[in-house]
Amino acid sequence: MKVLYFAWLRERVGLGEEDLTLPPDITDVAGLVAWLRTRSPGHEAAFAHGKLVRCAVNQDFALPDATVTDRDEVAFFPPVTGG
Amino acid sequence: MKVLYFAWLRERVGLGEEDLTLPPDITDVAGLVAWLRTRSPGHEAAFAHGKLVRCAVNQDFALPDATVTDRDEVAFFPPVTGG
Amino acid sequence: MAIIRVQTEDFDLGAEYAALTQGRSDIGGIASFVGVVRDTAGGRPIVSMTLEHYPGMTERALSKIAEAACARWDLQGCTLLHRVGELQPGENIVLVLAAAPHRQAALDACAYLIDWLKTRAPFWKKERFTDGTESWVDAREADDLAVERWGAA
Amino acid sequence: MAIIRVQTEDFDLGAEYAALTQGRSDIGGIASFVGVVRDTAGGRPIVSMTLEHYPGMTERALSKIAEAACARWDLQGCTLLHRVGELQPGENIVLVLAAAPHRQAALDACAYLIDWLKTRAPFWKKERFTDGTESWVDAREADDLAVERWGAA
Repeated sequence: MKVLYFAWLRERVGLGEEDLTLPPDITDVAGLVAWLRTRSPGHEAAFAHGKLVRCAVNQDFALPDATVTDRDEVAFFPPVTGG
Repeated sequence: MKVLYFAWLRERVGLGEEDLTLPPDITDVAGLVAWLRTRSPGHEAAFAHGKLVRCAVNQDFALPDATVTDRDEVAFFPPVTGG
Repeated sequence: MAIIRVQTEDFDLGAEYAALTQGRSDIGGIASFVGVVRDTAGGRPIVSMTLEHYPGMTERALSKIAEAACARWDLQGCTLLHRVGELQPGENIVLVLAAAPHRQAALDACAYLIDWLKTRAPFWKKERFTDGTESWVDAREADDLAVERWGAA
Repeated sequence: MAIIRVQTEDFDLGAEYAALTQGRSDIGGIASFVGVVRDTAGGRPIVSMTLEHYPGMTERALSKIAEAACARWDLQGCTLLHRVGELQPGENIVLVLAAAPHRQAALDACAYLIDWLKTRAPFWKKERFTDGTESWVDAREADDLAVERWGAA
């Protein structure tokens, strides 16, 4: 699975992108977030304000109950501010 | 007095501009129009559809009762159509 | 603050944009509109459109409407150019540019100015059709309505 | 029909206008908007603004909104360009062009597209101030309201 971070999520995680193997028991965005938070203090800080985190699965906006698989591209970012 | 004609009024009168001496008994736009109509069949044709004729005195829109003097620039034209 | 010109020559959007904005870093947005001669009028193919104006009065009227727009919206500058004479399909007729700190002011002022120019400005238009006939364009109701949306006439 | 680009390089309004309109005589009007980096943000002087986007998703989102505008208004073409990276005050950020047979469609589509781009497009902005601090820009209420005027979100 490819996970992308943008804006201040990228800065807090310390990475723009990571390739991960999704644990088989994780099937939705909410589960993915819970797992990512355990990976480092930076991840934890990035996801601490869940209300301000948006998600896209394969470049479509996705809610916490959206399904994810190991072949997906999942991105996390703040609410868009426009150009 | 300088009298100007635009668009189809100019075409009907056959002139874009004429320098005239205003008869002393004419004091407003309505009087000026009545007098101009007697000057030629072209003038008469131009002013025949009074509802479609607009007037400006010294480059400001003017109504039939607006005062005119021999020193004014008076223009007649159809309703403006914009650019 | 406003640049106003009535001219027979063509104009260049990029050059006018540059003239309005050059050397400034306080502008947030620039809205523009370019009106072009279409190849048909009322469904009939045209050869050309001839625009006539009242030299002096037309420029004064354009200056007044530009002032009104600057007073109504927070503009940093605007440009109103209008061509006269005989124009072929595809040729530019009119240009409006409005610069403001915020986009809504620029967009609203630009729309207001072009609505006014296309309906209330002292111009008269004659269309020449491919069948050899020609006719003066009448004032249009739909356009008058567009101006009425803005409140003042 | 729509030209969509997200790029670090600058763009040229005149050149994009020419590309959209060249060789056509059926267009009646072209509305445009250029958004520029202002030298202040919330009253504080800035050094630069850095725009980040989601490559792929951002372009897709821009294409979809351009399609929506073409479906809603009778457009003959539109152009959406957006810059990313670090931009100084006075530099161009975004360009919208909309061409239509009638001016109201061009003006409305242009306003719709820029409202969407400035509020809903997948970009994130960071402002760097002259005092050395920097901060990510929050989503703005006033801009969301502007988009809501158009009905669909």
